[in-house]
Amino acid sequence: MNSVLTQLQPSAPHQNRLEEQDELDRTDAASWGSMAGFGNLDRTGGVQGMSIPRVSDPTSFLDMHTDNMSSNPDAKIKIAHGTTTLAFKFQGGVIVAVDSRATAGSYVASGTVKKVIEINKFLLGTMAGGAADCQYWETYLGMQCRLYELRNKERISVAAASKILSNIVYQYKGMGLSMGTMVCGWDKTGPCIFYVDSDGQRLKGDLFSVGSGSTFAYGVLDQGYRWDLTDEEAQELGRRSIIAAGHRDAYSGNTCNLYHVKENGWDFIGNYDVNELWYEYEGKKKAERESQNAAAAAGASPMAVEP
Amino acid sequence: MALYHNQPMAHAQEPTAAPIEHRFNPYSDNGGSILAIAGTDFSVIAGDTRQSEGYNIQTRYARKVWQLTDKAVLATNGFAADGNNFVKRVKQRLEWYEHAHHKPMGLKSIARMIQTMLYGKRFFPYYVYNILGGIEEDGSGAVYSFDPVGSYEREACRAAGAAQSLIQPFLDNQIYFKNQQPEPGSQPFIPGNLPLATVLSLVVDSFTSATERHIEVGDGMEIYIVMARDRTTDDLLGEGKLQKGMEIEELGTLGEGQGERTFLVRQALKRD
Amino acid sequence: MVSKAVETPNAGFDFSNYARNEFFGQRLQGIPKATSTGTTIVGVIFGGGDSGEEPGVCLGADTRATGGPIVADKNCEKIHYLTPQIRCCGAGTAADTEFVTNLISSNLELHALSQGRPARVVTAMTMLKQYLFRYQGHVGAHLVLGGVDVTGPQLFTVHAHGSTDKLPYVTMGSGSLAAMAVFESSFKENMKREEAIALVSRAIRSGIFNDLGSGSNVDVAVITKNGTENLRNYEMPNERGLKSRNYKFRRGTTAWTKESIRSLIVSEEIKSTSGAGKDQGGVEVVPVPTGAGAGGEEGMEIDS
Amino acid sequence: MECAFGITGKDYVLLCSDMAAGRSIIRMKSDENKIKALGPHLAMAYGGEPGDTNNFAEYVERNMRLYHIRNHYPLLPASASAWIRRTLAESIRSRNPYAVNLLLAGYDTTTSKPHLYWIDYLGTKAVVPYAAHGMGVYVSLSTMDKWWFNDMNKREGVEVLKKCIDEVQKRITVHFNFNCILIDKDGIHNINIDSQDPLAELESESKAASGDIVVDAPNSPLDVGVTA
Amino acid sequence: MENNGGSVVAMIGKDCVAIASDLRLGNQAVGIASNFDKVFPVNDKLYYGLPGLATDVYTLKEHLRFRVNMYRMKEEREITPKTFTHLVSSTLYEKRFGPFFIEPVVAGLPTPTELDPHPKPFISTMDTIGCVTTPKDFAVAGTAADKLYGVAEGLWEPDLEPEDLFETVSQTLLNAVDRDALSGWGAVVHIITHDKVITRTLRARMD
Repeated sequence: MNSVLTQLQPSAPHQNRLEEQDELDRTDAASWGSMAGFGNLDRTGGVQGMSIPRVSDPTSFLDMHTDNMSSNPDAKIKIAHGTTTLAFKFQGGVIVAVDSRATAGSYVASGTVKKVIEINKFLLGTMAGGAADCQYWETYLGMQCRLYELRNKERISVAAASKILSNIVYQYKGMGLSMGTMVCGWDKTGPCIFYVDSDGQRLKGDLFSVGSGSTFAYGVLDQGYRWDLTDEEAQELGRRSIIAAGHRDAYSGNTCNLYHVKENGWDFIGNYDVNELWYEYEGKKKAERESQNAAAAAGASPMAVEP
Repeated sequence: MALYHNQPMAHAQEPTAAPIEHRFNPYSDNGGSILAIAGTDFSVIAGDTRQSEGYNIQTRYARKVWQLTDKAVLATNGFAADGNNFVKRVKQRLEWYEHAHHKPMGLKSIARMIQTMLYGKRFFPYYVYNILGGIEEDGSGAVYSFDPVGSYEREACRAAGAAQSLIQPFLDNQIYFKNQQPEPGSQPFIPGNLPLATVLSLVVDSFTSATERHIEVGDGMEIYIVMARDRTTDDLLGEGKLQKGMEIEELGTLGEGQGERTFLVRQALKRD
Repeated sequence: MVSKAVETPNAGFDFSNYARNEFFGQRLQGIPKATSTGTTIVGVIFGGGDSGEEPGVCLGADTRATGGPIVADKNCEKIHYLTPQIRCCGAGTAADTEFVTNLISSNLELHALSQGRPARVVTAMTMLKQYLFRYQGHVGAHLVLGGVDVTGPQLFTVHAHGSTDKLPYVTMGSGSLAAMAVFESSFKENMKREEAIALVSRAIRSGIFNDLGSGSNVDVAVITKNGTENLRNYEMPNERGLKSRNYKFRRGTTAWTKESIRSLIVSEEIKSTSGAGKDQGGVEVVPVPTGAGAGGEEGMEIDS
Repeated sequence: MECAFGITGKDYVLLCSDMAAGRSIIRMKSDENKIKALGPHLAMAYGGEPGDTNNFAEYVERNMRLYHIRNHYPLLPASASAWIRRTLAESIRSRNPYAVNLLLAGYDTTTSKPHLYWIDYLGTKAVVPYAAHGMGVYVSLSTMDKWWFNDMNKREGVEVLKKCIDEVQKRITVHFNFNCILIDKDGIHNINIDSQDPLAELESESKAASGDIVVDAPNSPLDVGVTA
Repeated sequence: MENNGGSVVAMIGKDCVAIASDLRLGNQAVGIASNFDKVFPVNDKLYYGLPGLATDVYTLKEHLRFRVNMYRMKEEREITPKTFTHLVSSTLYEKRFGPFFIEPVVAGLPTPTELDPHPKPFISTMDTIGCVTTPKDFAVAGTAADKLYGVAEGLWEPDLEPEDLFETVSQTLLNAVDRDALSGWGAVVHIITHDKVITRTLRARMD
């Protein structure tokens, strides 16, 4: 109970998996008594074994019935995906910007998804890949971080938090979890970003973008990024990059949520409609051009692209 | 307990006792559709009552919407067997909770519990789309929607099931006023504060439209209306407030009751 | 260099896209699903014997066409014309039933002209089965063929692979079991015409209500040696009621960025008439007597 | 693994392509020219299945040349794009299709407008102000979305192109060398996109040429510039 | 179909018809062009839309242009909406076993003739192999077809005047394509009346 390992670890997810097939079989504290209603968490706050189908190959079973790894797009059980998320460090802290679209096949299942998960006042996690995987494990991470605080009387570092998450998902490697997340925060070492995915990869870095639209976000982000951006410039760059990705990528868009992590915790900067901003940017571009032209006082005919 | 020796696949690939079908398929799709819309002090949760498989109607009356507590109603859609079982388990957990805490679980907590219950079967998912509607602690109407493995969010309206792609864009337009410019000089639209009568007629029209164009939707519909405590019921029970062919009944309180009231409106849909 | 894709081929199917689409199926996406008529179609022979009525054939069909689970057409026609006294109900791939019956109809017409007598139902049946057999079931037409010729009333089913049956009462399509249940329990030989229509429409209704692939209205056709009576939408048990709201938008609801108007009026000339004696204030009108034209619009004379 | 860009400006169009060629994981050549001049004011950047690419490019080039010889004037960009699209659309229906994606860039001397077409191996054609094929689609389209604007002058256009190339170099694991051309009213010009000031040469050339040499656009020789 | 995306909707009003399409041309998830109009005129009062695989849009459009011009030359009159529908239908069925990935939508106002002085507005749609349906209210096709069916079934009202029809068809299209990842990126609406054709580009979502 007190060993560091058991604290950092969920109580082994695979232990007794086959015996504990049925969550109803468990007459554990999680099901009734004072812990009733806390889902499949056990007394220590760990996760109890998840139910696995009694088949020889549960992974291919899952693959067959869900469109999880996009290996089987026609599967009945559609799990929401598609995303653009980004985070970068600069002199003023960390900017986290995400879109809000979730798609099931080509159907836009939601345009109001919160893809930034507020783990605690100093930690943010982003959501790309399976929505449930990110939501669930990052909420769980929030609990672990709180436990850490209670045990150690100090906030957990971003590195340690991301490591907990990474260790959890690594144990499920190959089972079909799909998650690409950035754990962002501010700790003793200053602003910090870790990229963690369901393969178990965990990378520390200054600038990341994750999701189907990430390449488009990079295209704007890289070209506008400097360490010494002002807060406003940095926020604008984050926003602009999400708009760029929302525009080009069919599976990203709707709105942009923007967060800024500073020394005393994160601030929610705002929620912006991708479309309204896109028209605003186009309008600005045109207006700038016109004022330039007016300055040059040269009446050039606009280039017409063939209808 | 060690980090590395416990490879997940090691367990999974062990031969099991019972002979296993080569392609084990425990899922079916039973059609139908559900939707929920939240108002300022009420919440409407509706579903059709047809249950089908392939081109066959299994029953013209299968419930998809369930009253959980005095302020929470859950609609399930997808694979009916999973759905029914899931509702049963949710109810059981709610019962346990009430025994332990001597109060019914709040809506927000039910939503979180549903997430953990769904995610507990992440590797053997319930093929169920859930929508939870009801009244929040603060008296506002709320709708929570879930995917089969438990990701969820609170929304003002949501359609799910076979006809979700037919109904949802219609609701976007009529509930969220998407793509509509406000009249010059008037206030911008605020979604989520439509009067109950409007919401009800939109629900009815959504289902009649879906019945026209989707073969798996029809037979009848059940609309649950959860009202915050002390809210007037004149706009529902008043003379001539209900459309022709609608039947209404009030569902009694499940526990001691805190003033929330739940009504059930039934209406027939086309049966072809 | 002139394209094969743009040339008009002479006749028959054109396979020029086939190889490409095969490749699509593997690489890019599934082949889109064609509209199908999930359909209930039926036919019975009636009359003759001691009914005292003209023997004939009564055919029936529902009117729903589906693409997957979506209703593509709520009121389509599934009873196709072949000759004045032969009709054919189609189930299966909608385009195939449409084009196969059209083709055979035209061949029957030519046949009738060359032979100098109306084609028989068996001839139609043979033409259909030979055509369908040639395509080995790839032309997805499942048919109920009925008509009256010199040999009396005839009723057949033709399957997509080319097999046929000759029976006094038949059903086809996804609702065939529901409809056959009605026939098996209530079919009688030598029914009266009205009885036959009632039975057919009951069978179709059974398909409409119990089979998801069938729906909407009942179409009936009654063929006797005196001719064919087409009872299109004989019953309409599934009319959509009034919507509970009116969804007309306020003008100006939709934002648009660009408009171009192409006027189709090259020149316009307005001749002022006083229009049924209506006084148009401020306009001095010289009434033009229009007289009663082809329509002879009485009561529209102009005051002089 | 390839990458091509096209960008239109006020009175010119830029076309840029990587120069890698190889088999499987091996790069056999890093200075292969994958832009072909199809006429005095027309060129295309092509990529796709090795073998198909060169053969198709030459097939198009010869046909454009033939048209020029027969009619004494070259096919205008719009017509050329229609012909190329049709050729690809027919080829995809044949037993041996050309798997070639291309960007077609041209300058219409009759209207003094630049044209750019995005065409893929299926015969899909899009008329676009700027476009990319290959790796560039994923990382640099948004770069162009952000920095491209109407009626850019040459310097501005080259700036945008440099940003795109920079982005590719930064984010794509393979290293690319690029070659680049610019088509304007005077025809096709080679641009050294890697140099500090890619337009310097072109500008000094046109300064020197201004006044005395008028480029006879329609009949200028076909082997201008880029075809190796 | 899903390769390039795109959707078309047509609706009948009072002495008018409307046909509208989105403007997206995509390459799977990536948007390539936002100016890809899928609706083309046949003559003054007859338009048609071709949602589907973009290469087939061009090929079929050119093919139909050829066929309509031949018809015009042979018959010395304009083709009617109904005849045009059958022309498209048989063109598609000819390729029954190697279809074009296109689901055409036709919308037109037939010109009054002596036999039929008050012809009704006409719309029709076909599946990829040419099965015609001629609805009395609206016709939809493309990747957002199911969404369009739902919205149109809810919003359509009979006997709309041209300006009202514009609102209804625009709202239908915009809200449907917003729920479809593969359609959108702009929209254009054509309202065909007896004396003019109004074409409007909508301020649609660009994500």
